[in-house]
Amino acid sequence: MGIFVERNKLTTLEEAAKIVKDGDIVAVGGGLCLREPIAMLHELIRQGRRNLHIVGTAHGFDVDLACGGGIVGTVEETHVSFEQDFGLAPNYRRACESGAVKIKESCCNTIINQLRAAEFGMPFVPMKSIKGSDEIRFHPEYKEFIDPFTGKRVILVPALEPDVAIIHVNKADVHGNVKIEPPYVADVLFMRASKKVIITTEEILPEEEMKRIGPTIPYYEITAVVHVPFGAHPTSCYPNYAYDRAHIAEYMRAASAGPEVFKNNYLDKYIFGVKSHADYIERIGGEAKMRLLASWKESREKWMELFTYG
Amino acid sequence: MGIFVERNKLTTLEEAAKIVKDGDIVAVGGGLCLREPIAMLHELIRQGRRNLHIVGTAHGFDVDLACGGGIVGTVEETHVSFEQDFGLAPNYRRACESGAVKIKESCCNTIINQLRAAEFGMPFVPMKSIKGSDEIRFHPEYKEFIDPFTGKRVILVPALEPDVAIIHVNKADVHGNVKIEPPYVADVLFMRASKKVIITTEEILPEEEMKRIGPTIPYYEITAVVHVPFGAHPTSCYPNYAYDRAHIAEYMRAASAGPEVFKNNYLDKYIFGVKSHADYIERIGGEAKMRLLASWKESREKWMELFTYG
Amino acid sequence: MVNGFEVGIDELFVVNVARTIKDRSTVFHGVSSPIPMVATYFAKLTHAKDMVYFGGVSSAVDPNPPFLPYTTNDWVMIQGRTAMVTVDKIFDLAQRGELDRSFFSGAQIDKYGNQNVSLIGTPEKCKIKFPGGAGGCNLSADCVNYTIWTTRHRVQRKKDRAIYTLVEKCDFITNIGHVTPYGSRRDLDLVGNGPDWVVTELGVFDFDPETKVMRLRYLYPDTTVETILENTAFRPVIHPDVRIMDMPTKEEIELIRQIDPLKVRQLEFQPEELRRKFYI
Amino acid sequence: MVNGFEVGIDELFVVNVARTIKDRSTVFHGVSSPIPMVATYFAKLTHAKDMVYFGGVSSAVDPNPPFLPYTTNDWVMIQGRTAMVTVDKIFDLAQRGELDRSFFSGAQIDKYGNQNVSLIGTPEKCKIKFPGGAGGCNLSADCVNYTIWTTRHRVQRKKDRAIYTLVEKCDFITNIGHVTPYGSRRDLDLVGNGPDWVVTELGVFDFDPETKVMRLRYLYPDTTVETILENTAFRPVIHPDVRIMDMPTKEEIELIRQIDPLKVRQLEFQPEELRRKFYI
Repeated sequence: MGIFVERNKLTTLEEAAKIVKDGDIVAVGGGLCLREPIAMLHELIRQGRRNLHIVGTAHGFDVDLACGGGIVGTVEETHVSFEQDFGLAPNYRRACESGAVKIKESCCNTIINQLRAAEFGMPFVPMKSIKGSDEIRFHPEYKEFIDPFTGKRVILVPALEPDVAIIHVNKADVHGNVKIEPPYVADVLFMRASKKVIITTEEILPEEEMKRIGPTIPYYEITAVVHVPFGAHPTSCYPNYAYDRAHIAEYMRAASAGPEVFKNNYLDKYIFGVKSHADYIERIGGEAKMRLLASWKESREKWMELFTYG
Repeated sequence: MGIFVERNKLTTLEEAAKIVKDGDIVAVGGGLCLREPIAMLHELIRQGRRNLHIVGTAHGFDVDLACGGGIVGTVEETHVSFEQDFGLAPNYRRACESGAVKIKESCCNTIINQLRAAEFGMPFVPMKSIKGSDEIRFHPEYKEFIDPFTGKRVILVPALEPDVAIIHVNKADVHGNVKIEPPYVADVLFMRASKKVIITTEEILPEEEMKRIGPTIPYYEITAVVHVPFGAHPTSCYPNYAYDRAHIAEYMRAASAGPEVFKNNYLDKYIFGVKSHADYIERIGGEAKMRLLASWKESREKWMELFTYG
Repeated sequence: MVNGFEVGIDELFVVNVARTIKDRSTVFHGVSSPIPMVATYFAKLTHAKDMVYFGGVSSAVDPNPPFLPYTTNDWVMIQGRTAMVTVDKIFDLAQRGELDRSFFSGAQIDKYGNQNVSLIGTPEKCKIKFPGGAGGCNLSADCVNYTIWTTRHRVQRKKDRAIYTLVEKCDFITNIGHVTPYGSRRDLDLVGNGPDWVVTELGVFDFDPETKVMRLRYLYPDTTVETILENTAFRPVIHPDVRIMDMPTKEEIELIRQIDPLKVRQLEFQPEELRRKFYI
Repeated sequence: MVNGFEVGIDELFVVNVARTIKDRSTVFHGVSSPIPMVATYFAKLTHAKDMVYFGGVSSAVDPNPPFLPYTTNDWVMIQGRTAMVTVDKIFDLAQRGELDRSFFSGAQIDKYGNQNVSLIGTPEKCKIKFPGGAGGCNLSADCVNYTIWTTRHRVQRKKDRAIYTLVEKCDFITNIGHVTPYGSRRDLDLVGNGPDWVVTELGVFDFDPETKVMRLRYLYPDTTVETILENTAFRPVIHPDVRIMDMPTKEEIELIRQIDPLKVRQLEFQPEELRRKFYI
């Protein structure tokens, strides 16, 4: 919710991050190991944002990093892990188990339909599921209701309108027209349901070129545009790069060793100690690394190798 | 609602039309002068289908023809006219004013959200509008409700699940994967919300080619596929053809002159008296006409001419 | 003979409707809306360049149509666009309170701005069927504001009766104005603020802030308060400072002629109205 | 030494899960589901060629991934697809009653098939946090049926306690089985029919039609009813005709190895379980 008509929305990570306020409900784009807005999370961690209420579906690196970086107050995701690859999310678990973050866990279709309600201007929508699950214990706001059309029990879930969505995309123009490659995960929903939308983009296109290819989301939904090549690293942003499994392995070693090690070996090294996103890219391996991560398209074998290195 | 996995769904107009039963709720695709499934309506008229409950948003030629052809029992559209071009819809008005069809008029966002409810498996959704309008007099099924989250008045509208959607599309493969050019109007919603979906298509693509361009709707939503080039005539199916204004003018002359003239001068000539859709195309001007209607892309002047002839 | 550049009633009317559009706003026109179609595109090209322009139900964002067509759902209306959305997204904007303006009309328009586009009679026994409101019932409730227009303000005097478009009370309310028999907009918890301008071929109205009754603000060079009163079945509020509307510039009129070579802007007028000419 | 073609527990397990999939059905596997990921693609290539195959949250329809990856939301999983949908469309199918099967697991699984993927403790005071159910709470309610799988059936005996996965009662119910403290599926007006198969590394279960308690149907060549009872915290129903499961063919196992060169199918197993081999 919010209409943005400025002709040039191009700004810096630093300025764009200021749109996110302490305590905001923040929709974090991408999911699991795909197209998460990591550069923007770095900036929010650097700026010391606090008590963010993070919403999303099935996520991993982003939420774990945000928890480890100390910017999270509430987690309203449906799943946080590194899947079959590295398993449980160390910072996230610690934050939940220490009480540092409030757990408001949800389920994918519930979140999706709460976002849809916000997108559609509906105050709530009915769901046939949820009943019988203890997930209602995370959500005292849900209302039980008898559907007047069928007499059956449904759960009314309220519209979920994030204050800000932060989304990494493939292409954008300075007006804010956005092109995303599938899978969209919940990103299109996030952009339409949120009051403000900050995008980081791999590439800035001329407006005429964007018109030609047809934007996934039109400019008026977008608040700010930041040009951040490799802005999703170490998650993937295909076709540009696969996920950086070696980097995530390094992350996992630091995160699993406890908060102090994580601070010293990861946050200081890759977030607090870097001068810019370009500097970050240098630290994680620079051009050689980015070439390696782009090698997935060369052959099945090269692609498989990216799943085994690290 | 309905999952269709048959590998080859290709059939004839005659067979496909049998999927539509007397009394069915039928979603008719396209809208106003664009991509309406006219060839399928011809077949339903020829087969003498009765008492159909037609749903849609803003329509014109299709609904007027269906009313004139005697197949309609209830109209749940939001608008039926020939717009600024030819104005009021003669057969539709006669049918409403004589009581031959039941008027269940609705509004675009209401219909859209009722279809969404069906698509999403929700029994109903809340709307903030409708209140204050006499459109509730067409819809005793709506329920007033106080939103428990905000305390405000909303209207609960039930899911609308058509028995069959009939949609004309640009491209399909025999498996049922469908490609539509924008604007989609409500067609994608119709295909997802309806129990069965019959499509007529300008073109049949090899499955590999369809994969390459990416279907708008995947095969499992589609019940039957009929190859009918010019199947939307006299409405437009861009990029193949613009609307046939001269033909619509002829139609309007017949329809405005009363039911007998309409039967003799239009239905007999173009529907009951034709042997096949190819025969119909011959009668309306054959290849020369279709070339003319494709001439819109040659220049602005050619395109404008198509809006003035007839 | 009058000297000067000739302006048709249709062109002046388009300008009046365009003036209700603000820059940096979101604007949509519906079906069967030739004048709003021309006015919206005209505004986008002139004083409202940063408008988010939804060019009808074909639902292109900021199209640049090569000409304006006779039907709103034609590929003409998606040419030169910035983006496509599906039409439901426009209705979503409205229910979210983010669609700033649309345009509605009616065979009957009452003093509170309610409009009848549905029928005379009842749903069960319909005497006269109008085309239906398309998106009007929802959008008239949801849009931040909307413009009412009609080119049929002038009463039609038949042998035995007078047929008014501007009536005391609509036989059937399709699109809602400020006050309905079901209550006011506030009573009904509606999203939008209702119609703020009414443009007719005889004058331009807003609504009295107190009574919510239509209030005369501007006249054409060839109309008077008496013209309005004669042709209106209810007693409109007369603004203390009623004046003749400002004339557009020559350049504006030339632009209208350029974007609308098929003259869709004239389709809604009775032939005798089109004889009305103004000079700048 | 045993003669014959060697089959790993991981491969046999994949086949057991694949056998719960019917041809011409709609099937989706969620996140963190390596075995269902392999099993579903395997079924699509063998006995369920007309399955509508949603390959994980990347939500491609009928993909042909060049290999199976370590994360379900990777471009690998959208290669060779027939179509893309957005993931919400899969959940819609489910709530409409049209998603025939999915696959769920849990750190705790109780006798009625309820699963805990959320936490030990309470939402306010969480002792152990699990990853969360992703789509499981909704889909376990909505899917026509679903398969429960776990590779951790075997009890872990620690110094002071025994940790069971198959428990009498879950500490927290994330995904619902047949009967919950809130009522049965019928009481709750749920869309789906609940879990119909439970595949573990020790056996294969369905549910007793009367009591809705897990019922042992098949054993591995190296497990017995006693193995099951020792490793299960509740008393499962024992089907009168419990038998050793049928072995897959050599061709089937070779196909699994071909589609899963990264051996994601092994990731869920404890190293000692992977030593279990079978011969055909």
